[in-house]
Amino acid sequence: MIQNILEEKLKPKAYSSDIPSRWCPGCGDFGVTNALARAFSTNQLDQERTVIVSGIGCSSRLPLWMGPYGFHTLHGRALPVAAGMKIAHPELDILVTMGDGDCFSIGGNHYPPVMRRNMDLTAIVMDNHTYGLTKNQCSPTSQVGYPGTLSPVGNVDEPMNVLGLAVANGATFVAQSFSGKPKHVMQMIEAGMKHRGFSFINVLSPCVTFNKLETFEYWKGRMEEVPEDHDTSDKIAAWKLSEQGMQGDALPMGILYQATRPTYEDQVAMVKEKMGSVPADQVDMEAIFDSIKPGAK
Amino acid sequence: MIQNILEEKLKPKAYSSDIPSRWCPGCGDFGVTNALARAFSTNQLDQERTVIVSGIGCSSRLPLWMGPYGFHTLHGRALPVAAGMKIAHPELDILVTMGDGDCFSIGGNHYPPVMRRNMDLTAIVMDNHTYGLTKNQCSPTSQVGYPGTLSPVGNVDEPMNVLGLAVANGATFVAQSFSGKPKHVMQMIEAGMKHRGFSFINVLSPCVTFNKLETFEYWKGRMEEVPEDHDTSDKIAAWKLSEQGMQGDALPMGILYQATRPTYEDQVAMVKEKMGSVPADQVDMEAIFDSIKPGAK
Amino acid sequence: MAIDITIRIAGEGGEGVISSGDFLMQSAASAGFEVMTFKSFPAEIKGGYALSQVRFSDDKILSQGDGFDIVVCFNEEAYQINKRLLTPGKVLVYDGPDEFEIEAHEGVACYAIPMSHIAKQELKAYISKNMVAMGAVCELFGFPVDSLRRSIHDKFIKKSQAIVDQNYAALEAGAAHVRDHYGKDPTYTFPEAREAKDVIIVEGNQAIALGAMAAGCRYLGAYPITPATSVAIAASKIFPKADGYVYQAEDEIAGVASTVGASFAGTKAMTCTSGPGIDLKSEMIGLAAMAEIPLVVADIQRGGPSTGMPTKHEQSDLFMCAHAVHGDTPRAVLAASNVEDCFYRTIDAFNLAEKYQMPVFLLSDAALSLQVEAIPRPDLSKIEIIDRLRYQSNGSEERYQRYQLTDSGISPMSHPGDPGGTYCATGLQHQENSAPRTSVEACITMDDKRWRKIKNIEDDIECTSQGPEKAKVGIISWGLTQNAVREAMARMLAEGMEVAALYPKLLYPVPTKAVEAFAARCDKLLLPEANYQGQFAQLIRAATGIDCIRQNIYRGEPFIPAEIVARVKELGA
Amino acid sequence: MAIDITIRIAGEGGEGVISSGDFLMQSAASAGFEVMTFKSFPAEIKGGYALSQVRFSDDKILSQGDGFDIVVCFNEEAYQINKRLLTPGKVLVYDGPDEFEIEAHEGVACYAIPMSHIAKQELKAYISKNMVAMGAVCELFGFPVDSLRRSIHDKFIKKSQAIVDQNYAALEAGAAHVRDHYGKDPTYTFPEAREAKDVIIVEGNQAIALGAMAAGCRYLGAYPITPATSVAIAASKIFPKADGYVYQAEDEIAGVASTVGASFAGTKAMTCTSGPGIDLKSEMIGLAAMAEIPLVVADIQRGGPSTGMPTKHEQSDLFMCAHAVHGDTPRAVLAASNVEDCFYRTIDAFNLAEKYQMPVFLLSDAALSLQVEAIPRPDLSKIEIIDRLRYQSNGSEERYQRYQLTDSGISPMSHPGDPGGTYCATGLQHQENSAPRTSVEACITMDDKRWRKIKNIEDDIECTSQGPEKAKVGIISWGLTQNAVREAMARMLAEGMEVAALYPKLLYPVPTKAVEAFAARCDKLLLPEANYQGQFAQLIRAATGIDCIRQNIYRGEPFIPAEIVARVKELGA
Ligand SMILES: Cc1ncc(C[n+]2csc(CCOP(=O)(O)OP(=O)(O)O)c2C)c(N)n1
Ligand SMILES: Cc1ncc(C[n+]2csc(CCOP(=O)(O)OP(=O)(O)O)c2C)c(N)n1
Ligand code: SF4
Ligand code: SF4
Ligand SMILES: [Mg+2]
Ligand SMILES: [Mg+2]
Repeated sequence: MIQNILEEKLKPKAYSSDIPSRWCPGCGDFGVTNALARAFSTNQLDQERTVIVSGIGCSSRLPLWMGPYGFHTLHGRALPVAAGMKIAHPELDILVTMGDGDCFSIGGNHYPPVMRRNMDLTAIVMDNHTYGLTKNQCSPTSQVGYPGTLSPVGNVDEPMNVLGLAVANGATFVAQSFSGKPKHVMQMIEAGMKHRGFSFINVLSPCVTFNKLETFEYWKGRMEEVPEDHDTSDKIAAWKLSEQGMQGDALPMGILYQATRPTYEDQVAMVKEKMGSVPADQVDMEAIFDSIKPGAK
Repeated sequence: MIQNILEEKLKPKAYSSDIPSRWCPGCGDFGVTNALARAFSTNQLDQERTVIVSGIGCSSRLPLWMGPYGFHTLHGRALPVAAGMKIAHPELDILVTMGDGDCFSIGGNHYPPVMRRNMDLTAIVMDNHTYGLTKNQCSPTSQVGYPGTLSPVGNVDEPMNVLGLAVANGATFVAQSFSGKPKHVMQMIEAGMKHRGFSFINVLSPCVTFNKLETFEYWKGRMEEVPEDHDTSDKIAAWKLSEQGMQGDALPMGILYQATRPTYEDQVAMVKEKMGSVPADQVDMEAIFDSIKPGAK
Repeated sequence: MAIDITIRIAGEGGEGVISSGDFLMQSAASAGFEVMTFKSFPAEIKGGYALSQVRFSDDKILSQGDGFDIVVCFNEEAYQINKRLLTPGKVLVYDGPDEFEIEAHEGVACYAIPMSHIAKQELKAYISKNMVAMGAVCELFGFPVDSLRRSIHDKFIKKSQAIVDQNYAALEAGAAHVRDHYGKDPTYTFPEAREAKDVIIVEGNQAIALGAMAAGCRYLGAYPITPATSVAIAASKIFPKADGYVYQAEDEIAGVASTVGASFAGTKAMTCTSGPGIDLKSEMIGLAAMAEIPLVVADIQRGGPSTGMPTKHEQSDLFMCAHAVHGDTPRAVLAASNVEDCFYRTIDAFNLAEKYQMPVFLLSDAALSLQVEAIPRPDLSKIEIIDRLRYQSNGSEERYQRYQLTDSGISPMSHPGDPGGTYCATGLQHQENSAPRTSVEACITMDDKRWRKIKNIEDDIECTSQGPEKAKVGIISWGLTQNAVREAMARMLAEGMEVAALYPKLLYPVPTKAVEAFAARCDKLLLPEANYQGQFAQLIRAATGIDCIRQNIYRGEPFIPAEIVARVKELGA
Repeated sequence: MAIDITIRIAGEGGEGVISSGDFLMQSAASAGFEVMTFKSFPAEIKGGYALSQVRFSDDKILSQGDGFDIVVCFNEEAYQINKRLLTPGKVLVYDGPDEFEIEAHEGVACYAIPMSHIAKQELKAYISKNMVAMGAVCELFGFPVDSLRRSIHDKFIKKSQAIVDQNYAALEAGAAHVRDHYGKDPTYTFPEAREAKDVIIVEGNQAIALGAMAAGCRYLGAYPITPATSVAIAASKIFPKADGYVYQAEDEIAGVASTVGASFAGTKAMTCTSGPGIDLKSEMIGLAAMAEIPLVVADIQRGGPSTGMPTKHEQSDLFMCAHAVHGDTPRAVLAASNVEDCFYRTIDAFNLAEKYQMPVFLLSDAALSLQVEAIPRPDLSKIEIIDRLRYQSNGSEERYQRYQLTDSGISPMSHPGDPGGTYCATGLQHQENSAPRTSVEACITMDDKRWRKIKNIEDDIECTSQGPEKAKVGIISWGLTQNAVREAMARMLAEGMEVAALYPKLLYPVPTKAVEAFAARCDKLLLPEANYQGQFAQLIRAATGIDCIRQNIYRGEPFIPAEIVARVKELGA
């Protein structure tokens, strides 16, 4: 019986909540959800010590359907919510799942600092090159000409090179995947979760309802595994690979960049140590009061 | 008499307002102000068709002391205010003057889109590697260890590579200067204003009151003119130069990157043309009503 | 014979519920009827219960009514949700008899139309299920099928003639089923089409964009958010025709910031959003107030708090619009109650913003945003448009005083490009020439100036009332709730009840004189509003001391006339 | 002899005005006196008129008083600004006789001390000008120079003994000048130093950080902004000593977002900011209300609107704190009136936030943020600390209901790491198990639940009053204004006037019972507050219908007791 329960825990299904998912049939985000559940299952993740934080968007509904603790926050604000959570509770495993509008448009002020600070978070963007939940406006990753509802003659903006910017902003793990290849997505998530420091995984994830151009088919033919000889420790090489992807017909799939440097949590621990930290409940308030008595130095 | 007035207009002094400036004596921002006035003067700028937009900070007080139209907006919001102004009034020359906290921290969601969209604005950051007006907190450009008042054991964050990020975000003119070399600042501003598209000029500008490390002296010894043979059309070369500057002892001075692509105003004009635009006051509202009559197609 | 029929179509989102309603509405309007729609669906893109309701009438339609006369249920969930409303005299049309079973409903005519079956088996196109249902409806109630066919043609001909034909076939299959099994329904019959009136068919949010255009607005900066996006979409289709532009900004802050920038430079400009967006925009709205820059902010309210219920009706952003933004920040708040109002109140909003050089909120809501009505074609020659007071240099050397202290508090404004008009706008406390200043005198004179401007703002916007000079109960309402009140009033006055109603358009500053005068007419005051806290009731009490009896609903749906009538009766009118 | 002396130091910012006041305060507190400071300076870093004032007394000091007894003017501007206050009995010490000329002031003892000259010429260190002035002050009024020397030593010894000696020399030079030219001033004399009381010397914002620490707060996420930054600075010096952290975020939104994240995960957490920051944070504050996450938000108010006057006093953020955030968003607002209050009200704020799992605002302001007082050392054993109600799994397989409907409306909360406690918090309308839901029933029950929680919140926070059971005038005040009222009350009661005062700490929800009971005691009610709109007066009227006579100032400075007394007298008490 106990054996059964344990075995049950190992299956991906055990990592779902009992809230039924509500995406359009065929939505690319299902692939990501399944990959996530499989990654959890493979690692026998303790879902009670794991939090999935998201913003607002179709994709950001993900934590509602998943078994771990979750926080479906506000549009664009998943990363800073996760940052505070991680600083205060470094013992938690925290994943952050976002949409492209969520992370790169309204949330665009929040990924650079967590990347630069190398917070130990795993961020997954379900990038469908559109705003799904608000019914099809251009996102920063939409192609030129994309028929967003607020672009009467089609998108006029160059799309954003999100992989290159992640490298430039200091993320220490930068990868791309495609929800049409759930096994690859799973591998990237596993690698990202294993990585100490900020992991950024951009998953191309078709919006079957609105994005009639970039379908599963379309992307399938355009994904290209990162070459074997690519040096993942070389920022410039990673940047070049990302720029090449912007041409549209050789979208890199795999790890573009990976590096090691102290995490923000390491820094926080160092600050506390330097300041002589004691456990939270053992603080000596009287000593603090003594230090501000009249005549105290 | 008229002759006198004209000649007067040519002098930099004519580009000041009658509001007395209120920076600490010796503040680096004076150098930027003077360079700006000289650039205006050299180009005999029509200050009645020019707007200087700023955020909030010591540096952002600049438009208050200058002669053109000005808008001292909110902390971090100078660029989107300027963007709307430029879209609605492409005939205006618009400069945007900001501080490092203003542009790169709270304003960090606003420079990527205007760079990517290549709006024809000239942005000048007075980068003192600290928050002057709020009395010395770390900014995204502060050095590791910098004694910001909210960093009890000194700054723990890697500083941001603002030049590299400007290139990565799609600015079509990226330069750096130093307020200890006002003539160079003036040259960069002139070149930036002449450039069609988004110009980003980072000016290292000492905060003599709080930043006791990065003084005029300190920076003077560390600035290095961009090499003659540097190819300003090469993004990767620009990126490398910027990374090299992050080592701290060869801060590039000059134009790192320059490119030509359509400005956002060009795109807006194209959209209007495609939609059969007429002048604002000649619109045929009746035709619009006709199009939504019952049975209209 | 005068008709007044409401058809509700209910089913799963994505099955053509909404488009069916739209076709019915379009064709009825073409056939010369008055129309008004009501729609409700979940925030998710697909699935979930969706409802589209169309009311048709010969006379002006005041509200969505109390419910429906005819309900068309596309699936069992729709039936389960609506069955309790099937009182005698109503008609049920449903996907039967095989898809699901229905209970016995006394006095209710029930028509089983195998919509799914016909679509799947006969037409081999499940997607045309809704057209089968519409065909049945036309046949049952004599709905003008020609105009329905015309609407369908116009919509689908862009795709292909084949698709048009497929839809025609589905219509015909539904009609045939009725002919074969039932014949005409005896209770409800549409009269012949008559000549179309001189109306335009407009959706709530579209009316805001049209009103803005008519007011001279040529810039809209916004970030998408339900249920406000469609204001921007409508504007994006018309502004660029007149040298204007709609800018999709990176976030709400940039949306409003760019709007303030455009207005500073001389272009009438607006932003639109819903509650969460106002939260984010509020700092910039305060800057517009301080720097005295005209700004129109349309807030299409949704269910709160927080992300709340993005597609649901609620009137709970009034407190925020009246009191958000730190400091003593002058502003005005207007609310639209129906589609026509969306047009005219938007113009009012621009007029107030321009006249007083300050931010003005225009409130609408999720239900009104989608409401479609055939409204009289606006007579542009009768609409007053106010522009900001402009500075004219007299050529002297005197420095321009942007914030000149005047009796009205209004100071002439210059735009970049104006000779002699240079100044630097700022959100810091300042003196007349715009230089920052925090002296005691500067604070007092400038605060006084900014508030002096709107001392008499109440006089700018008419506040209408209805009913006898003396009433037992007086109803004060705002926004969409006014529609339910209007219809309730029509019924109650017809019954001879002593009841009156006040219909404020300007909500804040509270129209104190109008409220006090109205209160003097009534023994009791009732204030129905769709929020928890009684927000307008509290603002009225704060401003006048008058305490209204409150009727608050917070269920994600608008008021219906019947509940207003019931409450007024309880109060003894 | 009991003393009560106020010394004002005025001059150009950057000339040591503020530090002189701090030294006087520190040394007076060490010498066993009660002390309270008041400071005011421009937002610019250097230059502009600055003022630092210290009140010394044997007894508890209630407010900053009506003005000064002794003014030390470092330059002519300072003299020009203060000269109209030089009424008979006051003392002027100034940088004379050569730097600038003074007018004749009847009954005012004027001492010309050539501070600049001595500093420049004798000491060759212009920077020690303020110490010359302090030396003169000590000598003139018998101020305990030993304790001043000690304070100077402790501050500067970190730099070098030479700097200490330079300051000593300046002190002595100033004293010598007085000895040579004037001797002791006859009007004001400090008594001997006595034993120091069991006090701590705390600045307003520092007290908030200490209160947070005592309440168990271990996380503060914020973005710098005047005048709130010093809360975060004080916290950054103590939180990390107890495994806590202060996070300087990239902007205000991230500051509060990270705080909500930390609190969700189980750490008591706060953010601090000033008005513009609340504007930006408001959306996230709404999320905390909807997702029911405890959150404390300290708002250190400054002069508004917009960027306004960052370093000036105003009480104009109350409307915002009560009503900002779209939707019907429950929250509470507390205000601190003095330094001790900053400590205890912060603890109250955490207790309410934790008890009700919702956002709680704590209001302070620019003047109070800088106010330094010697306050009784808090007795931690007497302070009640409330923690959130925690979920305890009973090990069964039942799914945890995060938003369980309870009688109190409060639902047990789990933290990541708690077995059996997984759920997904959301800002969408939801049902008990936290799944999003927009049914009519979900809306109603959940809105009711969230508001039910705080139905009796008034009972949690005592609302004190003062004065006779029946009074001609009752004064209701809040925040820093309460200090001026307390001192005014002491004077008026001493005069035998029939006046009472109510001192609410909880401002919103309005403590209706306390206000109504107080109103019943008083013939007239007066509500002085430092804002234009009469914000608390309006909230009280909205909640109770009671209309207070309003006394509003909006000049960037706090009330002084005399103007309250004058107004009460006008009202006939
Ligand atoms: C503050 C705020 N602004 C706007 C919205 C409306 N909104 C919800 S989701 C969304 C964008 C969705 O796009 P994306 O992030 O790419 O997610 P997707 O739906 O495509 O997965 C927007 C604009 C919101 N909920 N809150
Ligand atoms: C919304 C908001 N947040 C914070 C502030 C406070 N503030 C004013 S200036 C400033 C930073 C100044 O640093 P920087 O932009 O580098 O300009 P500098 O003063 O160094 O020139 C801050 C945090 C503000 N005015 N508004
Ligand atoms: S709208 Fe697009 S992104 Fe959203 S659920 Fe449907 S397919 Fe997925
Ligand atoms: S504080 Fe620094 S940046 Fe600000 S005016 Fe002074 S020197 Fe310049
Ligand atoms: Mg998307
Ligand atoms: Mg700076």
